[in-house]
Amino acid sequence: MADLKTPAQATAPAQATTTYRESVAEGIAREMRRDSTVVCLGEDIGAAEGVFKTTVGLFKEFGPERIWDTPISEQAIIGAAMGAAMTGLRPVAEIMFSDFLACCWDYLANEIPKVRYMTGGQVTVPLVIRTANGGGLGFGAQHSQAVENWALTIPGLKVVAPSTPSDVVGLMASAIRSDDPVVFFEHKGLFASKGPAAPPDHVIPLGQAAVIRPGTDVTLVALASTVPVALSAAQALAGEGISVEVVDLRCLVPLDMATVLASVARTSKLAIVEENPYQGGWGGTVASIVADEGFETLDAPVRRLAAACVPLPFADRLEDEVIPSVRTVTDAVRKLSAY
Amino acid sequence: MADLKTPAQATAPAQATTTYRESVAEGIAREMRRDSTVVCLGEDIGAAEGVFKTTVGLFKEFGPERIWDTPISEQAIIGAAMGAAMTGLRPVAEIMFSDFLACCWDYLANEIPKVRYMTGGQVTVPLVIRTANGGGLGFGAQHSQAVENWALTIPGLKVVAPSTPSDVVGLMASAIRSDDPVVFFEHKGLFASKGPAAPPDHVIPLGQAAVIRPGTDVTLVALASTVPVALSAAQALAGEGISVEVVDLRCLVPLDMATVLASVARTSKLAIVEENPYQGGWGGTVASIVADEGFETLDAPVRRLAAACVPLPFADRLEDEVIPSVRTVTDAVRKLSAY
Amino acid sequence: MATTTEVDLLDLYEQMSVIRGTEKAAQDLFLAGLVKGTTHLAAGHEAVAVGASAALRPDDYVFATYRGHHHAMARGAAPAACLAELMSRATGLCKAKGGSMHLTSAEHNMLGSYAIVGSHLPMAAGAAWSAKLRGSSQIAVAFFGDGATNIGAFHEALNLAAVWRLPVVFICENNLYMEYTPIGSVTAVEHPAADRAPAYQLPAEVIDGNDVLVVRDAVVRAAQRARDGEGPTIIEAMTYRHFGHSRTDPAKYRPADEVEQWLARDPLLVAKQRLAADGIAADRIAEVDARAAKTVADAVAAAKAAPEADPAEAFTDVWADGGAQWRT
Amino acid sequence: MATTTEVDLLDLYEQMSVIRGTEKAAQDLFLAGLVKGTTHLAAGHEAVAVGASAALRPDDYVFATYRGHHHAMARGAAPAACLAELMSRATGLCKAKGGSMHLTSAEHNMLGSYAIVGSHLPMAAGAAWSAKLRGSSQIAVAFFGDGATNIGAFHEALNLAAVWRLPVVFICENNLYMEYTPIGSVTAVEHPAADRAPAYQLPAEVIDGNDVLVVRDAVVRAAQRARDGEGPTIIEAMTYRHFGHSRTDPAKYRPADEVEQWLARDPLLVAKQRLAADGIAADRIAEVDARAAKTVADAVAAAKAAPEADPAEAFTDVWADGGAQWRT
Ligand SMILES: Cc1ncc(C[n+]2csc(CCOP(=O)(O)OP(=O)(O)O)c2C)c(N)n1
Ligand SMILES: Cc1ncc(C[n+]2csc(CCOP(=O)(O)OP(=O)(O)O)c2C)c(N)n1
Ligand SMILES: [Mg+2]
Ligand SMILES: [Mg+2]
Repeated sequence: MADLKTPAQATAPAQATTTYRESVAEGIAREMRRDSTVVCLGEDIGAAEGVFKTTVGLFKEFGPERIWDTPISEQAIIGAAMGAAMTGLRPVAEIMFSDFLACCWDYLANEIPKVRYMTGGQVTVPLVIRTANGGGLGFGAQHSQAVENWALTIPGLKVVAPSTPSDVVGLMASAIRSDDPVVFFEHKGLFASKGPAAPPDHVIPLGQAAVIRPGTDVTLVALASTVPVALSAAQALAGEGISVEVVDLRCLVPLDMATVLASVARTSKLAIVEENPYQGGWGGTVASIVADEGFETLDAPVRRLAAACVPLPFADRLEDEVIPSVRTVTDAVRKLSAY
Repeated sequence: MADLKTPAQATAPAQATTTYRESVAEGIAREMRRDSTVVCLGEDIGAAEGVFKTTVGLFKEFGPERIWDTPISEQAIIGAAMGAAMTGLRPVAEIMFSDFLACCWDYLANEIPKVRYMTGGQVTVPLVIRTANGGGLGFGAQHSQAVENWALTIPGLKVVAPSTPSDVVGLMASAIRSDDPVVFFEHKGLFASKGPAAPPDHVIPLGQAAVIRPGTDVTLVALASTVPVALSAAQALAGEGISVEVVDLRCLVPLDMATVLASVARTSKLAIVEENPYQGGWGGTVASIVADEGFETLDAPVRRLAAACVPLPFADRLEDEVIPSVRTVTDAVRKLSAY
Repeated sequence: MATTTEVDLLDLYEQMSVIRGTEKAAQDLFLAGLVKGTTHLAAGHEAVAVGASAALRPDDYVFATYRGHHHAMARGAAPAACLAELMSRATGLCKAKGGSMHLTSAEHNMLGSYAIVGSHLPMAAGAAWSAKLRGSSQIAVAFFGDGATNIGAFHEALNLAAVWRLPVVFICENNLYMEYTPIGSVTAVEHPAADRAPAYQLPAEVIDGNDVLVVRDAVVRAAQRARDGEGPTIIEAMTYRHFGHSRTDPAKYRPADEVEQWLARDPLLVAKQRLAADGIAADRIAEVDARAAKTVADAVAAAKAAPEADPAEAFTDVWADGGAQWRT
Repeated sequence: MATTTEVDLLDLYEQMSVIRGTEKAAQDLFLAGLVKGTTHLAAGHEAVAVGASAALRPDDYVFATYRGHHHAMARGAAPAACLAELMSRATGLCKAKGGSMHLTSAEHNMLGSYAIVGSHLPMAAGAAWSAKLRGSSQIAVAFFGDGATNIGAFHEALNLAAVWRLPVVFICENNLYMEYTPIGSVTAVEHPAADRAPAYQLPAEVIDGNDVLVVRDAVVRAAQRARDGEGPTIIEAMTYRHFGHSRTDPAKYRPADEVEQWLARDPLLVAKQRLAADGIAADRIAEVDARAAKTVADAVAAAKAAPEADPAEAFTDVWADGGAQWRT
């Protein structure tokens, strides 16, 4: 991955392997150690160590003064985090499933992202809202949505969605250190995935996409869960002689269009892989910028591989139909390459 | 307007003029007269006749059994409307400002649009959520947003945003008669605008865009408040010899891409005028479909004229900078035409 | 309706026994990999569902939570259709599109199981409003957990229902825990539902939720109030879940003696004791147990034999026309 | 701090008088077309803001609503900066980006006016939590209307604050109306804030919100409880607005005798009566009135003279770096 290709790391000994899930807790713990104003709150995050085990070890290490179990009160969780962020703390608030952001959407849409602006810069809101996002696990319509596109509709929120364990740590560092509010989407389908552990002091700036596989024929833009899908498709297509460049956006805001536009300038063809439904999906924003600013570099239609415009069904056979798969992406890119 | 160009109406006597505001109450009243299961609920909609005077006359005509004042409880309003819709009523619920949809977003995002699907079609939710949408009135960051793009992110909601008095009536009829949930965006900036009154029994099917001004050089797609902006720009450009076709989408779901694609096939150039911020705006979805399915018909970059990615500022001079204006649209279309 | 008869209780016992057996079967099927996603089993809560249903009319409305298998079955959904839903079969109660958390049986006016905590309380108020406006004398019931009492929708629903005097009964299944956290540690009052009733000038009762007749009688009273136009009632039924919160949660956060005490008050045992006290012979109870076991075994067999859900179903039922088309 | 002295009350009276004058000026400027958008004037509510502020430390946090001019000024914001904000001037308290509904003066720890009803109650709880964690002995105060007591965020904030024993005071300005609808018609209890306190095991007081000393004393007690680690208090201050809800609302929905009664209890009159009873000479009061009038006149002149907001400001202050860039 681009961010790991620094000389220091290239010569480092083989890195330990870890999970995406463990990296969440690791990323938070690193920041809690360096900054005593970082505190966590959420449902079942303390002694229970998180419903997804993404806060394992935190309660033990930092105790009840810094890790707070809350009632089932999403508005109070996020509203309190906001008030605390305005008054000297750096809260990291967990919303258990990203679908539940809808229960406190006022804070994400109307309060947190606007208060700095509407006070003429008088206050800052340095907080992180972490949440388990996405489908593929058979949790049904109300526990499976990929909703980073909801956050994209709101100016004033930074939006992060890592795809690998070390990106989780590196982006968590930037998110917690950011003086701006960040919504941090942890993908449920990636929790068990493994990868190199983050090196010490690993920090990835917000808003830097990674070209994780170079290629010449088609640019494939992906995010979070669709990154491994895109990589598998690229791998499969390589066998057919089609060279696919895969860009992991990592963040929706700041949105690294420079990297995307540069890639499309090289490949002249673009496909975007999104987990959210096509209607209102984040790929629309990316596609429209390329169809405008990159128009002259395009040699083929811009393709969006997004979820079908239906709620997520429970049965896994049905869910598989709805969410873009390696097969649908491979087919679409193959056609695009032949265009 | 396309929907008014039926022979019967063409020969009708000159229509009375009315306001967009009055048309809201008129549209609701017509449906309440024909169907006794239509009931209204919301804050200050009864004796007070609505904060925007969009329910004038309803309480007097239909009484407290059908027009219900509620506490300031957006979740209860929309949740109760949902329960009532599932059990034999056709509720029309008002959320005073569309920004407050964030306070009951769970119902719009997770409950109402999904319950039919996740019960395998066992229940229907025939309700309308009406709300005053949009900016330009100096109401500041929390009372000015155009949030139809929020609704667009949710499969299972129909999304309506009329631009003229008679469209308000015709689309309200379809919305209330629809067995699907409809979010009906009434634009605050249009309330005082005038136009021909709707003829009796006026019904406009959901999902039919209107080509409200034919043209040959550039297609301009607009919605609600941006329709008059687009028309003014088209008018101005006509003086410069540039022929602009203006499409009023009227609905985001169902989205009438057939009309848009057919128009772009004729003009080969597309600009989209949105009031919502560029990031995550509905124009991204429209643009991406055209950049895909209409790619071969395009002779120029697709341009989106959307609001700046900032919260809405209070001062009108500042607000004017943020929201697309006739000037910015005219400039962009002029350049596009010269491309 | 409220008088206890031998037949009544045996029948209620059998219903509870079928639910218990189905929940155990669901757990086994989950562990065997035949149920995907997650389940929230209601074993231990049977008396609440069965007791309440016994007090309702068939046309009354019920809204439940993700822990709602017992409510679906108590209202009349077939165990086979419930298990088929969990197992992603075409014959599932919701065509395998809902899953364990969303069991719904509209034909029994069981209008859904909702997985966003508290979201269905306003819906129940709305159904009650609809009944009131239509003059149908139906009532609506919302079942919810102790944890749901701290979410905003609870407050909004109760106030609206109180102000509009709606025919609705709010039944809290207080099983002492949310997921893994005791409700007492995050709630300002001892009885999270009942102690909030005065904030809406509503009557409330805290009852033994493991005694099916106690539940039935409380709901009979509340339903009568509702039908008489006297508005909502809050019932807080104390109960306990026998399994963990969901999936394979071993529920280690619960003290052993607490678990033991509550298992000794298993609603099936409580009912059996009542039956024995009423002089019902052990072999008649055994007969019922056997019949319940057979019902469950048949349901498991039927669900296993049912075809997988058809992938094409992913693209139906978004809209009332049956389809999923969002654009032209 | 809590003892009433002559100087105290004269000073509080002057503050109220300045606020009253500024609100009247705001109304005139609105009618003259110099204030755009909307305003929600607090004339009539002055005693709540001034009395509470008198009981607070400068480093305590205050969160208010769209009807928040009085709170901003009571905490120390200059009337000229408030009026300039309403008039879209560059010298506005929020650089003309907030407007009437969002007056904020962070330097006075007045951390904002929020226009989504109830949204700021959890924020105040959060600020109190922060103070508690930092051991600063600061407290937080949320002011809100009677109408805000029926929204979910109210319930969630109170429960969280109670459970975490946060140093926060919740002050309801009960002016009997929401926008145009009487609170009594949509609320299940008589005192929408105070009657909900038992639901969170919180102490509550209903007080005369038009007597600045009564308010001050109540907030002194509540602040002390908060600083002593005894947790939140609810204060319901009965008051009345002199203007309509917003803009040009003539408030015709209010009975004439009700208006008359309340105008007779105008907080400025109440304070004047107290001053007279304390033996303060009429000319000393007149002196204060004159000074207040001059303060207001100067503020109006300053705001009018200030330059319009710079359009370039539309593109600053989104992010902490001062800018608005969301993409590369
Ligand atoms: C709004 C919301 N927040 C959090 C959750 C996650 N969650 C699911 S069940 C549960 C615990 C609910 O506890 P309770 O209401 O007592 O019901 P029980 O599970 O004990 O039956 C939580 C926190 C959710 N589904 N919805
Ligand atoms: C969530 C939400 N719903 C509705 C509104 C519209 N609204 C603004 S003020 C108001 C009345 C509030 O009444 P109250 O809380 O008593 O305060 P007051 O205006 O009387 O000071 C309403 C309904 C809003 N701003 N926010
Ligand atoms: Mg529980
Ligand atoms: Mg009020």
